[in-house]
Amino acid sequence: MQDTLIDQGLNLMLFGMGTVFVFLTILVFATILMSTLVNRFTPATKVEQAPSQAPPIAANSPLTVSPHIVSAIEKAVAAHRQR
Amino acid sequence: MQDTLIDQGLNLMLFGMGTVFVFLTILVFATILMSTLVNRFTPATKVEQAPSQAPPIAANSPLTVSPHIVSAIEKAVAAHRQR
Amino acid sequence: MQDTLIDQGLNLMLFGMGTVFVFLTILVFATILMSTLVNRFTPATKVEQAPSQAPPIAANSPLTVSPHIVSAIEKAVAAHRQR
Amino acid sequence: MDNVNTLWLSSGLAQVQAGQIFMMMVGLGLLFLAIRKGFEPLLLVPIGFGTLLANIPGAGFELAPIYDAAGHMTSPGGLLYYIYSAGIETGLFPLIIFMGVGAMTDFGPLLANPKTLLLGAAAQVGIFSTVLGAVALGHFGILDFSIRDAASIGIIGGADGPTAIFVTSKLSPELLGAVAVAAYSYMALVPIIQPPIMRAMTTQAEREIKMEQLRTVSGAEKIIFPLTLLLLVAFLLPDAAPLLGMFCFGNLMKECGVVARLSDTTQNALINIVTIFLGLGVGSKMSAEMFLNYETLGILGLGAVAFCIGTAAGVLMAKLMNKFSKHKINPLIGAAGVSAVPMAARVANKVGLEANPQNFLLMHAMGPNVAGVIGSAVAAGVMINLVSGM
Amino acid sequence: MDNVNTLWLSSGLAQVQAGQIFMMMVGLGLLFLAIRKGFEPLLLVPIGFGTLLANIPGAGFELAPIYDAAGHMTSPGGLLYYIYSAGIETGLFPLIIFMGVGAMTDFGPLLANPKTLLLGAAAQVGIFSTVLGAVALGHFGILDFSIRDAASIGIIGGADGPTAIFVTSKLSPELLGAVAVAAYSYMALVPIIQPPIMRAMTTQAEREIKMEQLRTVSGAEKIIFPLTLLLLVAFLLPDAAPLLGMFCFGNLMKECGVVARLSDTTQNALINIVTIFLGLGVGSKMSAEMFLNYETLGILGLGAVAFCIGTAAGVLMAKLMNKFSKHKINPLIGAAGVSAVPMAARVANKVGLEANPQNFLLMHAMGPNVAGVIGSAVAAGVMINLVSGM
Amino acid sequence: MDNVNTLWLSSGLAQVQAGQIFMMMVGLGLLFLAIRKGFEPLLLVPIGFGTLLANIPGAGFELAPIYDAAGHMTSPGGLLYYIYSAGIETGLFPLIIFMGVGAMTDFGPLLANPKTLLLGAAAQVGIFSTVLGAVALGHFGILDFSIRDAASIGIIGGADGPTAIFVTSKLSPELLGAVAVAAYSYMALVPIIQPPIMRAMTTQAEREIKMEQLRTVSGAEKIIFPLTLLLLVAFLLPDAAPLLGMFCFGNLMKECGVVARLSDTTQNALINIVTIFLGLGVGSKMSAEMFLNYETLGILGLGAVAFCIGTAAGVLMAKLMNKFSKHKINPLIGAAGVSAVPMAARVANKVGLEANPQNFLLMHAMGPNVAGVIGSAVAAGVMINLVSGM
Ligand code: NA
Ligand code: NA
Ligand code: NA
Repeated sequence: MQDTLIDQGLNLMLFGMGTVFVFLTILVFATILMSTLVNRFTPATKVEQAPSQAPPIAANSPLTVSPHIVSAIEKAVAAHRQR
Repeated sequence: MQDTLIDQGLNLMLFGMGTVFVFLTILVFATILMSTLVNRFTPATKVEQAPSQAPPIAANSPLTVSPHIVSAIEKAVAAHRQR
Repeated sequence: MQDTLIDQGLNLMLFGMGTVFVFLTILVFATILMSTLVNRFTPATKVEQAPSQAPPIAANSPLTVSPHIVSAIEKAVAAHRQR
Repeated sequence: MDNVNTLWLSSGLAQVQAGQIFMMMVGLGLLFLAIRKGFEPLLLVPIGFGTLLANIPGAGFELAPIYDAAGHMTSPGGLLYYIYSAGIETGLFPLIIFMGVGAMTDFGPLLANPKTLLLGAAAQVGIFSTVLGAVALGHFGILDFSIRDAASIGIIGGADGPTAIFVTSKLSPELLGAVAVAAYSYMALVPIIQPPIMRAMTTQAEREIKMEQLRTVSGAEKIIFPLTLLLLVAFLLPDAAPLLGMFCFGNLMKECGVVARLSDTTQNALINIVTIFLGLGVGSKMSAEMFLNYETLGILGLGAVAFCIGTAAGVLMAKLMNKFSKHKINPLIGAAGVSAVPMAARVANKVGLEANPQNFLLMHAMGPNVAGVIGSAVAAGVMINLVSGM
Repeated sequence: MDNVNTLWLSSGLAQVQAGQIFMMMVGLGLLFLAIRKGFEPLLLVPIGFGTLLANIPGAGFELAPIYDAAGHMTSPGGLLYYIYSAGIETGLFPLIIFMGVGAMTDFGPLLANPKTLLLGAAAQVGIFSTVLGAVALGHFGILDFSIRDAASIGIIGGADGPTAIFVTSKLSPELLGAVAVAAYSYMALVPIIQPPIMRAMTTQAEREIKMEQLRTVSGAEKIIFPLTLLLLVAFLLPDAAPLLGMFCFGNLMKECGVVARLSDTTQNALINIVTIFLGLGVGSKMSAEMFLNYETLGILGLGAVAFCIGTAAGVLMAKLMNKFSKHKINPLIGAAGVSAVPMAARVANKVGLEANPQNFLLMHAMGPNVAGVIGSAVAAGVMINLVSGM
Repeated sequence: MDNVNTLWLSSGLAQVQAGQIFMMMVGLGLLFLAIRKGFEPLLLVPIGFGTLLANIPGAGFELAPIYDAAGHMTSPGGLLYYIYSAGIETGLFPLIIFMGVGAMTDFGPLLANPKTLLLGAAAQVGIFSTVLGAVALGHFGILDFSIRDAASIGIIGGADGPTAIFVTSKLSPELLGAVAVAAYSYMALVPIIQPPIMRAMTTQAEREIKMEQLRTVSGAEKIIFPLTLLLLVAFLLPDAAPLLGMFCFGNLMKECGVVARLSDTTQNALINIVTIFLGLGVGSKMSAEMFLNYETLGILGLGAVAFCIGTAAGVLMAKLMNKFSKHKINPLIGAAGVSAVPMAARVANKVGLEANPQNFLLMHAMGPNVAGVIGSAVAAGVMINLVSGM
C-alpha cells in the first residue's frame, strides 16, 4: 500500500477497533447461547449428576497439590502433634 | 533386503519376539542372581548396617518435600493452632 | 605470544592472583562503604520505616510457598483434625 | 606488561561508553521501582537486572555465537542472546506465559454477566487512538515512527505485558525494551492513573450504583467457554489464535479438573521459569542505541495517554450501556476493561467503596478485567495481520 | 475496503477446508473422552487441544520459520513446529517422560517374584502379531502400510504411550497422530477391553488361585536392579538403551535415596512440563491429510486387536508357567503384562476379587505390569534396529 | 539368518571395546561413591549414570544428528549430544546453576565482617599454583598439557563445580569429564583433606581464638550488596560477569523479597532440572579416549594439591591478618575460603570445636566460604581472559 502514514493509522484504527467490537459482540451472544444450552441440557440430569460431576471440579484446588505432598503434610502434622 | 512385505513382517515377528523372550529370560536369571548376591552379602552386615542404611531409603519420601516446605507446613500448623 | 609454557604459567599466576587480590580488596572497601552509607541513611527513617520495610523481607520464606499450597495445608490440617 | 595491558583493555573502565553508564542507571532505576515501589516486580526485577547485564562493557551477554566454515563453534554466544533468540524472537515465552495466565484466570464473573465483554472491547480504544498519536508524530516528522512502530506502541494501551511483548517482538523488535518497560510501569501505576479519570467521568450517583449479585456459574459452562472462544477465534480471527489459543488451553487445563497436576505446574514452576528468562531477554534489548533517544520519551508519553484513553473509554461504554439496559452497570467497572489483571478491578472496587462503603464491585469488575485480556489479544491479532499487509 | 478484504481473506471462514473442520471435531471428541470419560486425560487433553490448534485455518501453528539468504529470520515459526522439532523429532520428550516414569516406578513386586518378567514378555506377542496383521493389509494392497508403518502400528500393543511415540516418530512420523491417539485411547479402555478376554481364557478355579505373599525386598536390591537392567541392555540390546537407560536412571534416582530433590522434580515439575508439550506436539501431526484416511481406521482396528492378543498371551503364559512350577500364579495377573501401568494391574485385581472376594492380586499384578514396560521397550529397540536394516 | 547377524552385530557384546568396559566401571564407581559414600550425590549420580550411558557400545547417546543436503534430518542425534551442545557448550547450564546457587546464598556473615573476603582471595592461591604445576608437567614433557589445559586444571582448586565446568567447557572441553569428577570428588573429600592441614598450620592457642559475635545485617545491605558486586565486576573485570552476574541476580531475587515465587522456583524446580542435565552432559565427555590416559591421573593428583594449597593459603592469610588487626580471626576459618559451600565452613567449625568445645565458628566461617565462591569466579574470569590472549 502506498498510503501515507496517517492513512495507514486511520485504517488501523477503523478496522482494528471495528474488529474488536464485532468480535467481542459476537462473543457476547455466543457466550449467552452457550450458557443457555449448557444449563438447559444439564438441569435435567442435574439432580443426579450434580453431585457426581461437582466433585471433580470442586476437587480441583486440593488436587493441584500432588498426593505425596499431602501425605507429607499429614506426616508433618502427625509429627508436630507428638512433640 | 528385497524380501516381500510379508517376509519382512514374519522376520520381525520371529526375531523380535525371540529377542524379547531371550532378553527377559536372561533378566529373570540376572535378577535372581543379583538378589541372591545382595542378600548374601548384606545379611552379615545387616544387623549393624540395617539401621544405618535403612534411614536414607526410608527417609526418601519425606525428603522429596524440600525442607523449606516442611518448615512452612509447621508454621501453618502452628498458625492454625493459634486460631 | 611466543612465550614458553612456563612463562605463560608464571604470567597467569602473577596477574591472575594479583587481580583476585586487588579485586577482592576493592570489594572489601566497597562493601564497608556500602554498609556505612546504607546504615547512615536508613537509621533516620528506620524508626518508622523499619516495620514497614521489614515485613516484605521477613515474609520472604513463608511466601516462597505459594498461597494455594498454604490453603491446601490448612485444609489438610482441618481434615486431619476431623478424623 | 602485556598482561596488564590485556587486563586493562578488557576492563569495563577502559571500554565503557556514556550510554552504557546511563542505561545501567536506568536498570538500577527499574530495580528501585520494582523493589521499593512494588512496580510489577515479577517482570521488572528480571528486566532491570537484564538491563544491567546487557550494558556491562565487554561482557558480551548479547553476542551471537560464532561458527567457523566447518560449522564448529569457535565462540559461544552470550546468555541473553540465547534467551532472546530461543524464547522471544520465536514468540515462545510470551505464549507460554499466556498459557499460565489462562490457567490462573477465572472466567466465572464474565460468564455470569457476558455483556461486560463490551467494556473490555471499549477499553481497547486506548490502543488504537495511541496508534493514531504515534503515526501523527511520525507523519509530521517529530519522531521516527513507522506504522509497525505505531502498532507496537499502541499495544501498551492493552495493559497486558505478554501481549505487548509478543506484538513488539514481531513488528518492531528494536522498540521491545521501551515498550515492555512502559507497559509494565503503567500497569503498576494503574492505582494512580485511573482514579482521577474515573472520578472525573462519573457522577456520585453513578458511582453509587449497586449491581445485582452475580449468578452462580456451573462447572460445565467454565469448561465449554474456552472452547467456544477458541472456535470463534479459529473461524473469525486466526491471527489472534496463538495468544488466545494458549490462553484458552491454560484455562481449559484449570477448569476441566482432570489434569490438575499439569495445571499446577503451568501456574507455578513453568510460568516462573519463563518469567525469569522473558524478563532477562527483554533486558537484552535495553541498549543505549535502542533506548536512549527521543522515541523512547515519545513511547513513554504515548503509553500514558493510551492508559488514560482506555480507562475513559471503558467508563463511557458502561454509561452508554446503561442507557439501553435496565440492569444497571456501575460505570466504574468499565475502567477495569483495560485489563491489568487484577489491579484494575481492585481500583474499581476501591473507588466504588469511597462512594458507597457498602458497595463491593470487585467481582463485578473481574468480568471486564478478563474481557480486557481477550480484547487486547484480539487487537494484537488484527494489528499483526493488517500491519503485515501494509 | 482493501482492509476488509485482507481481514476476510485471513479469516478462518474464508480459508477453512472440510478436513480441518472434521479434525477439529476429532479434537473436540478427544477432549470429551478425556474430560468426561476420563480417558488418559494427562495426554489426551493436550493432544486434543493440539489437534484444535493445528487445524485452525491460517493460524500457522505448524509452520517452520523462514530465513533469508543472510540467515536472518524473516518469519518466526509456529509454536507447534518448535515443540515438534525440538522435542519429538529429536526423541527428547519421550525419553524425559520415560525418566519420570522410571522415577515413579516401584520394582519391589517384580523383584519379589522375578519370573513374572516372563508374563511381561508374553504380552508383547500383541505387538508382533499386529505387525503381521499390518503387513498383511499392506501386502494385499488393502491399506498402504510399509514395514516401518507396521512396526509403528504394532507398538500400540505395547500399551505404553512414550514408547509408542518414540518408535513412531523415528519410523513413521506421519502416523504419529493416529498411533498416539490409539495407544492412549486403548490404554484408557483397558478396564473394558481386558475383562471379557480374561474371563474367557480362564476357569473359575484358576481365577480363584491365591498367591503366596510377596517377600520383602531390600533397599539394596532396588538400587542395584536398575543398574543390572542397564548393563544387560548395554551388552545385549543397545538399541533399547535410550528408552531403558532413561527409565533406569529415573528409577535409580528414586531408589538411591540421596538425590531426593532431583527425583522429586523429575516426578513433578519436569514430567508435567514435558507432558504438556509432548501432547501439543503430537497434536501438530493431527492434520486432515495424515489422519483422515482409511489407514487411520486400520490403525485403530489393529490397535484394538493388539491389546486383545497381548492380554490373551499374558494369560496363556501364566497358565503355561503353572504347568512347570509349584508356586502357582493366578493367570489373571498375566493380563497385566501389557503394561498400561497401573490400570491393567487394577483390572486384574478387580476381576480376581469377583472370583474370590478375599483374593487381593494388586501387588502380584504390579510385577508383570512393570515387566510389560520393560518388554515393550525391548520390543521397541529390536524393531527400530531390524526395520532400519530392511 | 541375516536378522540374527544384524542383531548380533548391533549387540553390545559384538562392539564393545576394553575402554568402554573400563569407563563403565568408572561410572559404577562414581555411583558407588555418590550413593554409598555420600560424595556430592546431586552431581555425581547424574555424572556417573551419564558415564554409563555414554559408554554403551553402539547406543549412540553422544552422536550428532545427521542432515541431508536439503536440510532434512536423516538421523536424530543422541540425548547426551543435545544436552551437551545446548547446555554445556553454550555455557547456559553452569550459569543457570550459578543463579540458583546465588538464590541459596546468604551474604549476611560476609557483610558483617567484610575483611573475610581476603580469606576467600587467599585460598585462590590453590588455583594458580596448580596452574604452575600443570605447566611444569607440560613443559618438561611429562604430560601433554597446554596453557588452556593448565588453567582448566587449576580451577579445580576453586572447589566450585559450576565454575570448573564453565571454565573447562570454554578452554579444554576434552578435559571436562576428568576436571568435573575431580572437582566434585575433592569437594566431597573436604572433611578428610582439610583437617590435617588446618591442624598442622595452627597452634592450639590459635585454634582456640574466640571471635566476636557478628553484628546484625540489615535487609537493605543484603539487597544492595549483589548490586555493588555486579557494578564492580562490570567496571573492573567483565570477563567474570557471566558467572558473577547470574550469581548476583539469583541473590537479588532472594533478598529483595518481592519476587519470592521466582526465587523459589530458581532454588528448586529450575536448579534441579538443570542439575540433572548438567550431570548427564558432563558424563557424555567421560569417554575412554578422553579419560583413560595419564593426563587424567595428573589432573586428579594436581586437583588434590590444589585443595591442599588453597586450604593452607587461607589459614596463612588469616594468621597474617591477625598481625595487623586487633579484632582477631580464628585462622581455622581461613580454610573455608576454598568455598565448597557449606562443607568447608562446617569443617572449620568442627576443628574449632575440638580445640574449644565452646567455640562455634560456623557463622564466622560462612563469610570466607561465600567469599571463596566470588574469589574463584574472579579467578575464572581472569584466566579465560588471559589464556584466550596467549
Ligand atoms: Na487489555
Ligand atoms: Na508394554
Ligand atoms: Na572457590
